[in-house]
Amino acid sequence: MSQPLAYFFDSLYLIKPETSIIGFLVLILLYDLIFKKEKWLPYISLFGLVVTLFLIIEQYGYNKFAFQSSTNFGMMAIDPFGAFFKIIILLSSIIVILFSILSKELDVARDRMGEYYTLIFGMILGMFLMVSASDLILIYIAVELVSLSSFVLAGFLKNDSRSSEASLKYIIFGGVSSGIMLFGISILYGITGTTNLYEMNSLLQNFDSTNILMILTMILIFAGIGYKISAVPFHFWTPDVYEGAPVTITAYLSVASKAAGIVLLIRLIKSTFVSQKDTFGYWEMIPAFDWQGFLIIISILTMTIGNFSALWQSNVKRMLAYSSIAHAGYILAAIAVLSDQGLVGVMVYFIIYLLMNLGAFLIVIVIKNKINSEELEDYDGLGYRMPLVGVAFTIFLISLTGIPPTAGFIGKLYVFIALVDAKMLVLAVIMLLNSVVSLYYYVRILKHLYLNKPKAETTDIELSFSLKLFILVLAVPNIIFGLYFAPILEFVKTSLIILGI
Amino acid sequence: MSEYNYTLLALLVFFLPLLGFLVTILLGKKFSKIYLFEVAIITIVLILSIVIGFFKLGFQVDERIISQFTWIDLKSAGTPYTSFIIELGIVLDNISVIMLFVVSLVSTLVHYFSIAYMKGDPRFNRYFAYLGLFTFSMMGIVLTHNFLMMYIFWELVGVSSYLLIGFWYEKDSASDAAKKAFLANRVGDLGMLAGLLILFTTYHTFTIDNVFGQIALGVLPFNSEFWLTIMGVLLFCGAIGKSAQLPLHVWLPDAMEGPTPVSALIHAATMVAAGVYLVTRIFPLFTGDALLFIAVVGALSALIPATIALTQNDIKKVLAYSTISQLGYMIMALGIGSYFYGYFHLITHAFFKAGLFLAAGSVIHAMHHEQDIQNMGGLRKKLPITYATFLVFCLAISGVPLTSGFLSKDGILAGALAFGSLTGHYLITVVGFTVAMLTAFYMFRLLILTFHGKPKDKHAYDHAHESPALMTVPLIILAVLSFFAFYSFNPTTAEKGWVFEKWIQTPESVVPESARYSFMVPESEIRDRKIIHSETYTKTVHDAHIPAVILSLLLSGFGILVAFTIYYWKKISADKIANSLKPLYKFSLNKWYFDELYDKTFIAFTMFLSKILNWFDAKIIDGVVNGAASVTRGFSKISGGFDTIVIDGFVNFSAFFSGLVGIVLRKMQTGKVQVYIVLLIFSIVILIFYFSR
Amino acid sequence: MMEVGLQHFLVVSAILFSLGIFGVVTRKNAVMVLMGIELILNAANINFIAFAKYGNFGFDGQLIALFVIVLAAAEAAIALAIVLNIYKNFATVNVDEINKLKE
Amino acid sequence: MNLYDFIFYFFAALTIVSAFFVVTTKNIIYAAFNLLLTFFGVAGIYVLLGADFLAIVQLIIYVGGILILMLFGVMLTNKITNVQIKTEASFVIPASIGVGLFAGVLIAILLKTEWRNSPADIPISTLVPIGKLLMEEWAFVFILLGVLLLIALIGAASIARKE
Repeated sequence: MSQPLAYFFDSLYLIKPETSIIGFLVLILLYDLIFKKEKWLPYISLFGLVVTLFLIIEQYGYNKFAFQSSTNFGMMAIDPFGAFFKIIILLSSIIVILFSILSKELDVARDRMGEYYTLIFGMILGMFLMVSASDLILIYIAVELVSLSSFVLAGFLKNDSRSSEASLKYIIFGGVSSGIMLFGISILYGITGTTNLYEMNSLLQNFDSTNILMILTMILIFAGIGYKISAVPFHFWTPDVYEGAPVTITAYLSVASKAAGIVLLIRLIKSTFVSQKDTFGYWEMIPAFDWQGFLIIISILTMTIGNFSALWQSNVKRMLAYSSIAHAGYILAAIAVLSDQGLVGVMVYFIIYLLMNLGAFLIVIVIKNKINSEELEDYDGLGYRMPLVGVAFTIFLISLTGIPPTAGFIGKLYVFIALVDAKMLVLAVIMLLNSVVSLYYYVRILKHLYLNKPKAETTDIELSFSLKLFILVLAVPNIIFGLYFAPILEFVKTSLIILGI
Repeated sequence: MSEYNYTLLALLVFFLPLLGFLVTILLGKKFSKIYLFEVAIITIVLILSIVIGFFKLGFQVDERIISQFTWIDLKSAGTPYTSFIIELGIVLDNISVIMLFVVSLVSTLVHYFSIAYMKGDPRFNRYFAYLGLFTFSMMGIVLTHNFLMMYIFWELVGVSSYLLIGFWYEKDSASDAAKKAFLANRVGDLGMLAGLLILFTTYHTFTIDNVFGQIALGVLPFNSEFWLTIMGVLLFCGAIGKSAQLPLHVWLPDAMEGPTPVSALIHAATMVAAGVYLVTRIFPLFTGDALLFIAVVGALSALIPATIALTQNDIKKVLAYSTISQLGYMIMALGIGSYFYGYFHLITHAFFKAGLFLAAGSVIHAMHHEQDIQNMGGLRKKLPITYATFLVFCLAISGVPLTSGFLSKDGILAGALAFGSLTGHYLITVVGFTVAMLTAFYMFRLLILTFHGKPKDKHAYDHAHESPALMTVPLIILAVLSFFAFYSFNPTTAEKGWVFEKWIQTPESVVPESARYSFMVPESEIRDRKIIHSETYTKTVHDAHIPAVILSLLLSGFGILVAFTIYYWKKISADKIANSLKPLYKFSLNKWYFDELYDKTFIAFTMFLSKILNWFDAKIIDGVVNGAASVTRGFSKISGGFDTIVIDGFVNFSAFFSGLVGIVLRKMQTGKVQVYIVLLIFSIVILIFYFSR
Repeated sequence: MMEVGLQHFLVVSAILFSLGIFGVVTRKNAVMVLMGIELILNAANINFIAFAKYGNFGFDGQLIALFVIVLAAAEAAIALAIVLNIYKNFATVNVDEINKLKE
Repeated sequence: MNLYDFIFYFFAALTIVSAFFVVTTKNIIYAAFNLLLTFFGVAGIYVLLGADFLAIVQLIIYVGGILILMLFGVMLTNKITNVQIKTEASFVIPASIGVGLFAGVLIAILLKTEWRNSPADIPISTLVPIGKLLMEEWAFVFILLGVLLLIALIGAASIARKE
C-alpha cells in the first residue's frame, strides 16, 4: 500500500463522527425511499445525532491530524477545540429537529420530510468539516456543502413565495461570496504553493511587513467566511433569508452555521498567522495582515449595524435576524483580542448564545403555530394569554440583552473582560453602548406582549405539556447558568486546545 | 452538627419559601386549596430554623459557618491584569440564626392568622404566594454573606412588599400607597447603590468579611477616612428607606392600606427591621462620624413620629408611627455604639409589634373593617383574649418591668445616658427618655380608647365577636414571648442574661482608630483579648444603668398615668388640651406636614420637569418617537414620576438618534439581491483601500 | 509585447472574474445571473492551474480545479431547480422583481 | 511572437470577448452560446497551461452538463412562443463603477507582485499523476464530493419535482 493511502486508512478512526453522520444520512434517505413513513424520521435522526455525540465525546481528548500528507500536516485537525464546537453544532441540531417536529409551518411539506432531514445531515457534515478542516480546499468544499444544503432548506416550503424568494437570494449571494472566497484561495495558493494552513504558516514566517497582496487575499477569503457568520458588510442576505426561510431553518442558520463559520475563522487565523504565544496566552502574529485592526472594524460595524437596523423591525423573525448579526459582532470582538482569553469569551458566548437564541426562536415557532403570525403587532397582549410563553420569552430576551442574572450576562462579561484585559477599551465601550441599544428593541417585544391591548377579544391559549416542558428545558438553564456557570467555564477551559502552536 | 448539615438546612430554609411561592402562584388558579401547601412549607421552615438555632446557639455558639461558591472568578479566566472574584454564599452566625428564627416565626404566625383573616378574598392563593415570595427575599437578606446578594434581595423585598401593600389594588389608595412605598424605597436604594459602587471599585469584592479585612489593613476608598464615612452613610441610606427613617418615613403609614397581617409581617417585624439588620451586619465599617449621623437620624425618627402618634385616630396609623419611632430607637442605639441593645430591641420589638398589629387585625376583623378608634370603645368584654394580649404588648412597648421591652429599652436608655456623658451629645439622651414617655402615653391612649369606656358605635359593637382560634393562638404565642423570661433570668437587666450574654457580642470595629468614637478605642494594651470598647465606656454604661432604670420607669409611669387621667378617668378633657395647644396639635395631627412639604417641593419639581418634557415631546420629536414614548409610558406607570424624566429623556434621545441611523440602513436593504452584491463589491474595494494605506 | 507568462494568465482570470461579477449584478434574468457565477468560478480555476504550472507546485492545482468544476455543476443544478421554483411562484425570473422581502 | 503566444492571445481574446457578450447581450440564447465559447476558450487556456485532462473535463462537464442545464432553465422559464427572448440590464452604472474599481485594484495588485516563476515541465499526459493524487492524498475529498453530489441531487430533486 502506498504511503498516502496508508495515512488514509490510519485516519479513519479519527473521523468516526463524520462517518456516522454520512451513514445516518444514507440511512434516512433509504428509509424514506423504502417505507415512506414520515413519523419515524425525526427519531432516527435524533438517534443518529446522539450516536454521533457519543462518538465525539469518546474521541474528545485527541489532538492530532487526520489524513496526513507527506509533510507532517494533515487535512483535518482533530482537537478538543473542534470537538467543543461539534458538540455545540450537534446540540443545536437536536433542538432544531425537535423544533421541526413541532412546527406547523412545515406541515405542508410533511411528505418531503425525508429530504429535509437528509439535507440537515448534509449541513451537519459540512459544518463538522468546517470545524475541523485545516486545508483550504476542504474548507471550501465544506462551506459549499453547508451552503448547498441550506439553499434548499431555506426554500423548502416551495409553494410559499417568501420561502422560494429567500432561497433564490441566498443562492445568488452565497454563490458570489463563495466564488470570491475561491478566488482569494487561488491567489493564496499562488503565494504559498500549498492549501494546507499549517504548511502556509511555516511558509509565511518570512513575511515581516504587511503586504498588499495578502490584504487583498485575506479580504477576499473573508468574504466567504463573513457571509457564513453574517458579518457586516457581508450580511446583506441575512435579514431577507431569515425572514423568508422556515423558522426552524432560520434558527438553525443563526446558531449552528454561524458557529461553524466562527471556528473556521479562528482556525484560519490561529493556524496560519500565529507565530507564537506569550505566557498570558496572547498570540504573536505574522505581520502579513493586520488581523486585529481588520476584526475590530468588522466587529464594530457588525454589532452597530445589526443593532440599529433591528430597532425598526416589525417582523419578529427579521428582528431576531438583525439581533443575531449583532451577536456575531460581539463574538468577532472577542476574536479580535487574538488571545486564548478571547477564545474563552467566544466559547462561553456560544454555549449561552445557543440556549438563548434557540429559545427565542422556539417561542416564535410556538406563537406562529398558535396565531399564524410573526408580526410584532399581532403579539399584543399575548403575555397574558400564554403566561409561560410570556415569561420564557422575557427570560430569553433579557438574556439576549445581557442583563444579570441571566446567562447572557455571563457571555457578555467574558467577552468584555477579555477586551478590557487586552486594553481594547474603545471596543469594550462600543460593545456596552450597543448592548444598551439592543435593550430597546428587545424590550419593545415585551411591551407588545404585556402592555399593549389586543385589538380583538381574546381567550387563553393552552399549550401541550410536552411543549411546556420543552420551553422550560431551554428557559431554566438561562437562569441557572446566569447564577452558576463554573461547569461551563471548566468545560471551555479543557476544550481550549487547538492543534498547533 | 457538621458544617455540611448546617449548610443544607440553611439552604432548605432559604429556598423552600421560593418553592412555596412558585407552586402557589403557578397552580393557584387550578387548585383552590393550594395555599395549604404554602402554609405547610412555612411551618417546615420554622421547624428547620428552630433546629438550626438550637444546635448553633446551644453547641456551636462561637463558630461562624460560611458556605460560599465563586460566582464570577476572572482570575481563573487566565487574565494577568484584572483580578476580581465575586462570591455568593450564606453565613450562619448568631445574629443571622436568631433573625432566621424571628422571621420564620412571625411569618408562620402571620400565615396562620391570615387563613382566618383573609377568608373569602378572591385572590386568596395569590396572597399566600406573595407571602412566600416575601419570606424568601427576607431569608436572602438575613443569610447573605455579601453585599451583592444583599442588594438583590433588598430590591426583591421591595418588590414583594409592593405587591402586598397594593394587594387590594382596586382601591386607589392601596395602589397609590404601594407606589409611594416603592418610590421612597427606591430613593434610599439609590444611595445604597452609590455606596456599593464606591465599595466595589475600592475593594473589588462584595463579600462582607473580605471588605472588613481590607479596611482593617488600611485600604480606604480614595485613601481617605472621609470617604469611608461617606460610603458608610450611603450604605445606611438603604436602611433609611427600608426601615422608614426620616426623611423617607412617609411611606410606612400609607402602607397600612395593605391587609393587616401583612402590616404585622412586613411593616413591624421583618422588612422594616431589615434596615436595622443591615446596620448590625456592617457595623464594623462605620466610622465615628457615620455612627453619629446614624444616631441623629435614629433619634429624629424616634421623636417626630412619636409626637405624630399622639394625635392619630386610625388604629393602624398609630401603630405605624410607633413602629417608625421604635425603629428609630434601634437605629439610634446602634449609632451610639450600643450594638447589643439595638439588636436586642429588634428582636423583642419584632414580637410585640407583630403582636400589636395582629391584635389590631383581630379588632378590625371584629369591627368589620372599622379602623377609627373614635368609633370603638368597650371592646374589652367582647374580645377578652385580644384585649389581654394587647395589654401585654402595650406594657412591653412601654417598657414596664417584667416585659421584654423593659429589658431592651432600658439598655438603650442606659447606653444613651452613657453616650451623653462621654461625648456631650446630651440631646440624644433627652430624646431617648422623652420618646419613652411619649410611647407609654400614646400606647395606653390607644388601649383605653379601643377597649375601655363606652362603645361609641352601638351597632358595630353589638356585632363584634372574638376572633377564631386561628387568630388568637398566634396572639397568645407572641404575648408569651413578650415576657422577660425568654431573654434573661434577671427581670431587671439583660446584661447578665443567660442568653444574650453569650450569643451576641459587639463586633470589633475595623476602621482606623483615629476615625472611631474615642470610647470605642481600647485603652488597655492587652491585645490578645478582644476589647471593643474602652474600659471607661464599660464602666460608664454600668454606672448609668440604675439611673436609667429609675428615670425611664418614672417617665413611662408618668406617660401611662397621664393617659389614664385624660382618657379613662377623664379628669382632663383631651379637647381642651388640644385647643390650648392648637398649633402644636394641628402640627402633630397633620404629621408635621411632611407629605405636603414633599408635594410642594420634590413632586412639584418633578411635575414641572415632566411638563417641560411633555412640551418638548409634543412639539419636537413626537413624530419620530411615538413608539419610544409609549414604551416609556409603560415604564413610568410602574415607577412613577422620578423615572419619567430619566428614562423618557434617555430613550427619546436615543430613539431620535437611532432613527436617523435607521433611515440610512433601511435604504440599503432594498430587497434586491443585486443591490446587495454591488454594495458587497464596494465594501471590499473600500476595505482593501483602507488597509493598504 | 513581452513573452506570455504568469501575469498574462492572471490578467485574463481577473478580467473574467470581474465580468462574472458584472454579469451577476446587471442581468435581470436569474439564469443569466447564474452564468455570471460560472464565470467567477472559471476565473478561479485558471488561477489555480496557472499558479500550479508557473510555481511548479505539482498537480494539486489541477486537482483543485477539478473539484471546483464538480462543485460548480452541483451548484448549478440546485440553482436551476430554485429558479424553476421561482418561476412557478412568481411567473417571472427577473431577479429585481423578486423583492417581497425587504425593509 | 511565437506560436505559443499567438495561441494564448487567441484563446484569451476568445474567452474575454465572449464573456463580455455573455454579460452584455440582451438575448439569452446569444448569451448561452457565448458562454459556450467562453468555456471553450478557458479549455484552450487549460491546454496551454499543460492541463489537458482538465480541458477535457471542462468541455464535458461545463459544455455538456452545465450549459445544457442552463439552456433548459432558459427554455422552461420563458414561453417558447415568445420569439424575443430578451432580458434587460439593471444597475449598470453603479455596477460598472464598482466592478471597474475592483478590477483595477485586482489587476494592479496581481501585476505588481513578484510571483515565483519556475515553470514546471509538463508531462505528456497529466492523467496518471492526477489519478494517483485523487485516489491517494485526496481520497477523502474525492469521497466527500460524492456525498456532496448526492446532497445536490436530493436538493435539486426536492425543489424541482412535481408533487
